[in-house]
Order: sequence, then C-alpha cells, then structure tokens
Amino acid sequence: MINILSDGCMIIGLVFWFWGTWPLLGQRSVLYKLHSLSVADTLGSMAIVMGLLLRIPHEWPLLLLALISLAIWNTVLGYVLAYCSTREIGHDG
Amino acid sequence: MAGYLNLLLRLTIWFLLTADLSWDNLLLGVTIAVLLPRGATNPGTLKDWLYTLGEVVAAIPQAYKEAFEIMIYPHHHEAITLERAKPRRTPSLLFLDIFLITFTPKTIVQHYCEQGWYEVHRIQRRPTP
Amino acid sequence: MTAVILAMIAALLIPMVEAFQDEDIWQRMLAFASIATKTSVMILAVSVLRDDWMIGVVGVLILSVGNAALMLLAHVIKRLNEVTEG
Amino acid sequence: MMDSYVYVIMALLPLSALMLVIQTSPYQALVIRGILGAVAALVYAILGGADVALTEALVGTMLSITLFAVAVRSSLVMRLGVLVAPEPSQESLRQSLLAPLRMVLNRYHLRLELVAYPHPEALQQALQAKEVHGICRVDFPLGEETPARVSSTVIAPDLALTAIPSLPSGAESDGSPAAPPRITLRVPRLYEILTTELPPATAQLQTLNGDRTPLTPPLILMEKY
Repeated sequence: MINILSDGCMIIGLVFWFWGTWPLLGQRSVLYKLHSLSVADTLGSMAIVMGLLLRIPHEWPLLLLALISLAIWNTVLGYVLAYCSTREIGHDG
Repeated sequence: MAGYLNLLLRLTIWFLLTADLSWDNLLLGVTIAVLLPRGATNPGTLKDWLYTLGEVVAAIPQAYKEAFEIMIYPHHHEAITLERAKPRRTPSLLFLDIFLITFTPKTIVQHYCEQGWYEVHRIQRRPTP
Repeated sequence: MTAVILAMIAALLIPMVEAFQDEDIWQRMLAFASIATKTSVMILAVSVLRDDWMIGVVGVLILSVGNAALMLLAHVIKRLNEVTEG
Repeated sequence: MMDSYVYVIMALLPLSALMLVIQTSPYQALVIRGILGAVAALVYAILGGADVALTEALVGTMLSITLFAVAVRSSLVMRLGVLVAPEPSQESLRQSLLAPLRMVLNRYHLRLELVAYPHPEALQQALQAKEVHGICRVDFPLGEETPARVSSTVIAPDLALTAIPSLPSGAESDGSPAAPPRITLRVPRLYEILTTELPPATAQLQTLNGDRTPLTPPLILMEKY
C-alpha cells in the first residue's frame, strides 16, 4: 500500500518534471518559462521527495528539511530571477 | 512575539538537521539558536503571523491544483497586474506574502514597490479584456 | 527505482540542451536553476536507492546552499546589464 | 556493483565540461561553470565521495562563481571619462558615438562604463592618474566664441565647463559644426582595437601623448584587459 502511494508520488513528480522542463526548449519569454519551471522544480521535486519520504519513513527529519528548503529556495529563486530579468527589460524601454 | 518564532524556526532546523533529541543536543541547539545574531526585528502581531502561516499551509494543495489546471488547459497568455499589499506589514511578513504569491505556479511577483504594490506576472487561458 | 533514476537523467538532459543552444543569458540562468535542483533531488533519490545516508545528508546540504550562488550571480548580471546600458 | 545509470551520469560530466570550454563570453562561461559544478557534485556523490561532493558544491560552485563574477565584472571593462551635463546637441553627438563604440567593445566582451567628471582638467587628471582607460571630449564647434562661454562659468558652471577650447590638434580646424568627439586612450591595445574597428567618422582617436599613428604592435593579449 505504502509502496504504491510512494510510486504514485514519484511518477507524478516525474510527469511534472518533464512537463515543466519541456517548455524551456521553446521560444517563450523568460517569465513564461519561469512559471512552468516552478511547476517542475518546486512542485515536481516536492512530490518526488514525498515519494522518497514514504519509502523510508525513519529518516523523516532530513527529508522534511529537504522539502522545506526546496519550497523556500525555489520560490525565492523564482522571485529573484523574475525581478532581475524584468528590470533589465524595463531598462530597455 | 516574532522573536520567539525566530528562535523556534532555528530550533526546528537544528533538530531536523541533527535528528537527535538527547539532552546534550537540545542544550546545544538552544545555545546556538540564542547566540546566533538576529536583526532588530519589528515584530508583527501574533495573529498576523498565525494567519499567514495558515495561508502557507493552505497554499500547498492550491499550488498542486493550479499545476494540474495549467497542465490540462494550456495557458498561453501572459499579463502583468498590480496587487495591493496588506497595510502595515513587517519585512518578514512581506517575505511570506511574496512567497505565497510566487509559490503558486500561475503567479510570480516580479517587483515590490515601496508604496505597497506588487507587480504580479500571471498566465491566463484567454487574453485580458 | 533504477527506472526512476534513468527517467531523471533524461529530464536532466533537457535543460542541458537548452543551456547549450540558447545564447540569451537569462535563459541559461533558468537552465542552471533547473539543473541545480534536479541534481540535488537526484542525489537524494540515489541515497534512498542505496540506503546510504551519508549521501543523503550531502544532498540536503547542497539543496539548501547551492541556490545561494545562483541568486548572487543573478544580481551581478543584473547590475552588469544596468551599467552596460548606461 | 556498478549500475548502468552510474555510467550514464558519468557521461554528463565531460559533456558539460565540453560546453564550458567552447564558451567565449566570460559571463556565459560562468553560468555554464555553475552547471558543471552541479553535475560534478552529482557524480562525486554517486561515486561515493560525499565529502568531495560537498566541497564541490560549496567551494567549486558557490565561492568560485561569486569570486569569478566579481573579478570578471571589475576587469572586463573600459572606463571612459566624460564631462557631466553636456548640452543637448552634444548629448546626441555623444550618443551617436556610444552606440558603435559599445558594439565594437561587445565583440571583445568588454563593457563600457562612463565616468563623469565636472571639468576638463579633472578629466585629464583622471587619465593621467590611470583612473580611466580613456577620455572622451565633445568639442565645441570652432565658430563659437569661447571667451564668452568661459566668462559665463560663474553663472552656469556645468554649462560652460564643456566649452573649454580644445587642444590644438588641427583635425577639427576646418570649422565644421559637428566635429566628431575626440577620444584619448591610455591603453595601446584599446587604441588598436578602436582604430581598426570603429568607423572613422564617429570619433577621432589619439593616444595619451597625442600620437595618432599606430603604435608598435603590442605584445599584450586581449585577456589582459
């Protein structure tokens, strides 16, 4: 039961990864790609780590820390990248 | 009150990192948490903090819901909107607000003006009227 | 579990191709951010696969520290563009 | 013992290293260096070197990128001294100079940084003191009466300060109203690059000692700047 749940989490995470990383190859703007990357890197990775957590419950503190730092860092990074790249565009005109 | 929250956050990280609840480790963790320098914070009210932290917990399923929405229905249109920040926010609460908006995949804060506005970049299914 | 790791490697190749082909520096920064997250999650997955917890600790540390360099670099590049455009 | 995925992951390391060495722009290379660091940390961790992986992530990726970024930012730059607040006509003249100048410098991955000085003496002094790599003067059309301008120094200093008569050089004495801006360069290699690549009509170039002929070929590599 737990194994099925864990596999499900990891598969969802991998689907998120592929779906969110694929637009990187396109020609959209940086911000549009940032949206899909936040799906892939934050939510997808969190789903994968949840899957790992269900598989090895006795190491929960470390994986919980991984979850928290994933959420915080990736979100803040999204904000910083958005801020830095748009100020440049705003400078152009 | 936010000072206690600050200590609590440090202790949580310490125990998650060490995964050891013995008395020695507890003493060490408390010492480090107290000794680490902290900036002069202007503490907000406890109610604001609890409310915002509750919003953070609620944001996680919301983010997954939005992710599935984006995946099922393609959102091809981009727009920039201005959103009003709540009045009288301390910097750490502002950080949590920006975190909340950016965490959900449809919206990203790209700039915060000093007058209390966020520039929010969002993707939509149809162009803005 | 090995299949999961192989799928992760395939996902890791996408931003690398992007970093290779795109000349715009912000697109490359995006690819870098994506790769940094993906590699540390892969380290975690491998540590669970092998049940080797030393690697797991390293994965968590890289995850929590690695992105800091990215933010510093983003700010330096932003400053750079500001100066260049006068 | 060694699983198949280990080999696949190990193949990523030379791939990203190859990507790094074919980069020419220093900033692009910095970003790719970060990618290489992340991949290297992954490979080390998977091969069992947890301590090496941690060091690579902390020192190799974070510290070295930060230091390199600062170093590249402060060294790959051409600092050009200009005068503050020129008149609008001169401003447009200067802008028409800066665009091709930036284009030429971009080809060498150099960045142009303008440093403003209040009056020509300070400008000359900055060049002598090696504060800037070159100075740019937008000279007045010679038809203007310079003494009157100088006398207005008291009233409107920043307006008149640009009106100090230029050094006698002969090239702009034809009285044409739009003499091209004059750039005096201190660094021989910059002089060489600009004389060969800048369109001749945009600016007059000269070295610090007023020399207009090409110098002896400098033995300095481009990376030096």
